[in-house]
Amino acid sequence: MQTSFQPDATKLLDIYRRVALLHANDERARKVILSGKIAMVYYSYRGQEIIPAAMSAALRDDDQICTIYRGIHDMLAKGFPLDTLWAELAGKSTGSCKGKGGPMHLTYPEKGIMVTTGIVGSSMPIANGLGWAAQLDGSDRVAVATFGDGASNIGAFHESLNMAAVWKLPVIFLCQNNRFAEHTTYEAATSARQIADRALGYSIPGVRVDGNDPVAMYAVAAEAVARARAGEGPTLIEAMTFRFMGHNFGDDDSYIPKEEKKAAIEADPVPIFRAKLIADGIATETELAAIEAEIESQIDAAVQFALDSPVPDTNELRKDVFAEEIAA
Amino acid sequence: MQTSFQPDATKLLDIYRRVALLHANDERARKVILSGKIAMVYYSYRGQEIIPAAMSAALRDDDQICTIYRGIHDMLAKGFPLDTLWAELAGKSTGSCKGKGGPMHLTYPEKGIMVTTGIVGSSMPIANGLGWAAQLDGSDRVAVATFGDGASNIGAFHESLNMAAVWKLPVIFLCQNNRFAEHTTYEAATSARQIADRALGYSIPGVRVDGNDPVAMYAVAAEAVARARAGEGPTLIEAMTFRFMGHNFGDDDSYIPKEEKKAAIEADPVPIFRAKLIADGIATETELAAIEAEIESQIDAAVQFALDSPVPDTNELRKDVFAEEIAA
Amino acid sequence: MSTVTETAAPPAKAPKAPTVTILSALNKALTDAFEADPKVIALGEDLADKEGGGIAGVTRGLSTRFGTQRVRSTPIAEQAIMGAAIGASLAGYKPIAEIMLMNFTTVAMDMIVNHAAKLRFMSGGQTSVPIVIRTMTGLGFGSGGQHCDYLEAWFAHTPGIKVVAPSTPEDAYGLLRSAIEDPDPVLVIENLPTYFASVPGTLPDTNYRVPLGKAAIQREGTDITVVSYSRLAGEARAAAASAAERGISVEVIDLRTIAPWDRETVLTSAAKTGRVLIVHEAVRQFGVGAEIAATISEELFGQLKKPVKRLGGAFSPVPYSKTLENAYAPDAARILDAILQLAS
Amino acid sequence: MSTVTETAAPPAKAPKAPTVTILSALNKALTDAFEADPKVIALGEDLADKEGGGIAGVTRGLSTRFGTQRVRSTPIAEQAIMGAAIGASLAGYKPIAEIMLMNFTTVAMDMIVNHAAKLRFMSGGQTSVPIVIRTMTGLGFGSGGQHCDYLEAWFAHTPGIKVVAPSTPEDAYGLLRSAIEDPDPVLVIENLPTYFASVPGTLPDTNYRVPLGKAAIQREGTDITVVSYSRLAGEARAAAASAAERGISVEVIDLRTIAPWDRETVLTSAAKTGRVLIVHEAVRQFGVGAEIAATISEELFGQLKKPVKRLGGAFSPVPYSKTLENAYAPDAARILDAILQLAS
Ligand SMILES: Cc1ncc(C[n+]2csc(CCOP(=O)(O)OP(=O)(O)O)c2C)c(N)n1
Ligand SMILES: Cc1ncc(C[n+]2csc(CCOP(=O)(O)OP(=O)(O)O)c2C)c(N)n1
Ligand SMILES: [Mg+2]
Ligand SMILES: [Mg+2]
Repeated sequence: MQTSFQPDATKLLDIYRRVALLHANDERARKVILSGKIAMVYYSYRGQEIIPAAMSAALRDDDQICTIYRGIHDMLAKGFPLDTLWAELAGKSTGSCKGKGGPMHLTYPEKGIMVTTGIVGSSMPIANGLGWAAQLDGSDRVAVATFGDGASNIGAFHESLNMAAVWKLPVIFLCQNNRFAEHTTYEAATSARQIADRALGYSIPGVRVDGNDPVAMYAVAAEAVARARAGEGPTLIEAMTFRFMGHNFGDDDSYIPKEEKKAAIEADPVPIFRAKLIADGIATETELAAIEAEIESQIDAAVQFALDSPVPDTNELRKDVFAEEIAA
Repeated sequence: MQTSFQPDATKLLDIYRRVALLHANDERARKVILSGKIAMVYYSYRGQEIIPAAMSAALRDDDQICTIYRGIHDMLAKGFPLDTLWAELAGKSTGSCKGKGGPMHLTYPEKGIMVTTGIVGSSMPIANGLGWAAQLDGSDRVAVATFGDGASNIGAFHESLNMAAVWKLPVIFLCQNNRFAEHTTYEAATSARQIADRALGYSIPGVRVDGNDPVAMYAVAAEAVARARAGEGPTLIEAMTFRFMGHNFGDDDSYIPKEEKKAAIEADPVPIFRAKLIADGIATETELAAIEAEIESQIDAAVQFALDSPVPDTNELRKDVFAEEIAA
Repeated sequence: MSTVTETAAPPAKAPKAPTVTILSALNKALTDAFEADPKVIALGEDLADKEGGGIAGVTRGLSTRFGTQRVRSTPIAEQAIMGAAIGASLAGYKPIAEIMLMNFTTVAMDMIVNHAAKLRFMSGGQTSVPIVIRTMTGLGFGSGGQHCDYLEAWFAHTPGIKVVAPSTPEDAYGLLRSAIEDPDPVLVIENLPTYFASVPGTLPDTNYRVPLGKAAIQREGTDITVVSYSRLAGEARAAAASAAERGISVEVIDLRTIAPWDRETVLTSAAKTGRVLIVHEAVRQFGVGAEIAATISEELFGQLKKPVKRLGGAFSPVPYSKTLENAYAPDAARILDAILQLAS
Repeated sequence: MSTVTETAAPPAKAPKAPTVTILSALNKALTDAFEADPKVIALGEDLADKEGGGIAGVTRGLSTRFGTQRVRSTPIAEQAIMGAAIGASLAGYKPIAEIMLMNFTTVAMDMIVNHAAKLRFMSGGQTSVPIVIRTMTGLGFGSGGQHCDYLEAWFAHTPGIKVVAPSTPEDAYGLLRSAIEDPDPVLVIENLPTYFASVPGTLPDTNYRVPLGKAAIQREGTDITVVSYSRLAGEARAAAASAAERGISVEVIDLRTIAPWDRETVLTSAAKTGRVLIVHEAVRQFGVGAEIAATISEELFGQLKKPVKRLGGAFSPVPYSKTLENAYAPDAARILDAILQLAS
């Protein structure tokens, strides 16, 4: 790993800002659901914050991503505005998708958040098209497809990596390996010793990295982005992590071995990262507390905005099916 | 490669009998089409005879195969009877599929020829089910899925190899790499340096072998079968070969570099194998000529049987859609 | 979960007024089928008990009782799931493949349509594919555009595969048992929102069957025929009850089997009432209702009092916002309105 | 191949009585679209000239003229093909994806149905997918059960995607140009057996368009309306000619766009003749004809002289044997029989 991809203090603080936002927003989302104020299907990413925070810190606004149902962390890290995010979660007309998409289909093209899919594996084929468009535009922008360990076993993964490799597309395939697919363990479903091994079958770089380590994760992400921008083609990144809250909200995670979960939560990357920033003198407790307080008040405002916003009119069912509205 | 998998003289003669049958039947098929006596879509396998001949020599009658549109060589090698084969090609009621299936869907369960598919990649997922059934039966029979180099880029390939590896299924994935997929070269579509490399992504053995070398091909096939019978799971075999006649009958193969084709045809594995048998004293010219003459007369009879057979009655459209005939 | 203990306990011993759910009926149907025939096997994502016995618990208990060789959790790979089911059926087994949600059949259509539905015909009857595909769908939980489509018309249009969709626990049991015993592929469409509704009664015993291809007249009537299936059959029953209060006698037919559908029962009722309403959650345009309406209009030409009416889902993807989701599919109120119009 | 030289040579200079084919019309439509808009791109298996310019030559010449970045041959990976088209369209391009044969859409249904057709709606209109999916089908070459299905009803039932199926060179040109310019996904169904038939005429010029959603009255008549599309529209025209000799005046409507279909033109004609026959190669049950028949029967209740009749493909996979293949789909003779019955 070239040292040039090591994050400096400013970069680390940038990453932490994103991590703090992701962390706070997940905590809030689960509180809001419990409060009954907003009902939604929710796939907590608690524990996986470092991965998209570091990845996004290596991206530009014009870089694009395709993410999945468990993707709010990817999107917030990429710059999805809180108010329209929360309004969409609440199914309000002020939501980014006018309340039509919801948590599994959040979209915000201005920040390159092009597709959120609820279909396992389907973020990848579409990211290739974004990469092809970048080639055609002669732009050095890149596309990132995020997906899980379970998704690495579906056909779309294979077709996408092969096409991206043959066409040398500027696409980064970011696998967030949290060791479970719904209730199925990695070992029960995935034959590869590590998902990164599959890169050999496409003659592209495959890297397994500790996705909870901001420095390592940033270095790997930045290098993959550099390769893509340079026209050297795709990279498969396998970022190791863990989801603390089970598959989705309400999931009794009895299927997760107690010790495994306990160990993972004790290694919660967020407080560790925070402590390290202070220990390394990159930020003071006061500075970080200020950042976090700021974030909390932004989330307060966003939630309130969502709750105060109007629901969509039912004639929205006839709009956006096609460009032309369907006659009543 | 253990020497125990080396074919002895008897085995080599067995393989040659199959090769001679495959070779003669392909030559005949193209003659018959040109004669106008039988019209059919035909995908010549000329040049690929050694692969299924050696593979089948390592199989038992109760072992099963799923093959593809370019699969008549696989089927003849596995024991598909000539008369019902030719009758099916001619679309006659005496065909194995009563004329309903045709060249792309030939089926003959008695010899384990379970599925012939016209869909690229689709032989593989079904072969897994045959392997699962063998496990459930407590039988040591195996299943073989044949497919081409182009098929190694479609989703079904990936899903099948992963499931077979995780379930340790007795399935052999036999890729006949003839370096072209329709008019597309291996390099233009396939990112792997060699398809065998993809085995690593499933933690299974992947072997590239000269599919035109009967000794090497048999050894690899026999070892894969032994592993499968022993419950050690699947193997990916990449057998290198070439198709002399283009993708399908009538294909002007201008897209194939002249030298490449010339070199391949000069290395025609059939005459080379034949000459070697004689040179090594395994058979005499007279013996082989006798085998070939015998085959020719069998094919004569089969073609005649097909031509003399009746066409199916149109009420066949209502039969075999379901077990119960559909009312007129 | 309660459904499982219910299934375990013999109805007789069940605590006071026993109730059943579609989920418990499906679970018992599977358990009884595994008991009855060692060739019955099952596979799907998170199907075995170690993985929770299915996301809704339909298969809960099966792997513990019958082993993980017969009841297998799979990778997320629907083509491989369907292929394994097809292959095992070719070798003499009766696999039950679960495609968790109906929208996920879209990644397995080749296996289902080009292979499962065609192999018997293309092999001239030498092979057959006696599989069951269990899949689930249904809006109402805010899961949005990719988790609650109603694609039954695609499969009904496909020769070689049958399609059933139960709306009661008895039918869920009886249809699933018949589907498993059927010699050909059967798609069983389960409706998520109706899984858990407890209705009084006990679970059918192991001999109970509902024949494929036979509709159920769930309520007799003389003025109007309402044809439906799955969740909306329940809404139709509710609408029929309100209509009765208004003095309108509605006959409610639950198709139960969508393909092949029960022409005789539907045409007899339509001939009797002369007024027909067809209702489903699937998009109305080019939906199942079109075939039924076209057939009735052709067969009963000149005998109908009113044109055949169809209600279906909106012509749009399923929306997320509760307001829009509620407006998407017909409900008892909209069915009643249509009944009143037809009656006028 | 002749179609290509035709395309290259300006009609004016064409050798004596010029003829055109659907294939040459499609090729010119693509060429003109690439000329007109640098955002138009194409991808598919064997699409570029190095790989033969498409198995039938529809895209021949494009990659040579516009480069292999805009005209890309792909691996055999229909999900990846559709995904690349969708992604590029989200980034402002107008991709034309070729799915070689309609049966192969079965491996890409998730991309087409869950994504291409839904992204505009699910994103609340923030994104759109202005792609064209060109696909080909058609029996007649003994390719058997997996190479000539007619799946248009599946897509017509799917909100968010349009479906067209030309039966003449002019329409092939005009519909394809309109499809490429349309802001939403359009499935263009090409019919293999009709590709090569030469008809007198010259290829349309670059401004020629056929609007989506508008049917063509290809022959005016007063006694019977025949509604069809694709290859069977030609068979319907032939049947109408023979009917005319028997003194029966048949109006032949080619839908051209299957979804959204032209209700107005069809209903106006049906109201005029009072006798309607709908014909397609797709399986009759739950086919496109069902929606049209149901709509006509509802809208023109009491005004029809005869029940709406439907002819479709047999309820079976497409068979191999020529005898069976010939019996599978309606032809001019069977259409004529149906016309005579309706006229009686
Ligand atoms: C094609 C398809 N099959 C099944 C599902 C149901 N499903 C949703 S999430 C999920 C597990 C995915 O696991 P993984 O890829 O590891 O991602 P994670 O949820 O762990 O982030 C499954 C099976 C789906 N959405 N799409
Ligand atoms: C899913 C699918 N896509 C496309 C096709 C069309 N097609 C038939 S054969 C073929 C080439 C296959 O090449 P390969 O896998 O190398 O096998 P080979 O023909 O060389 O034996 C293609 C693209 C198909 N049959 N199925
Ligand atoms: Mg996971
Ligand atoms: Mg090949």
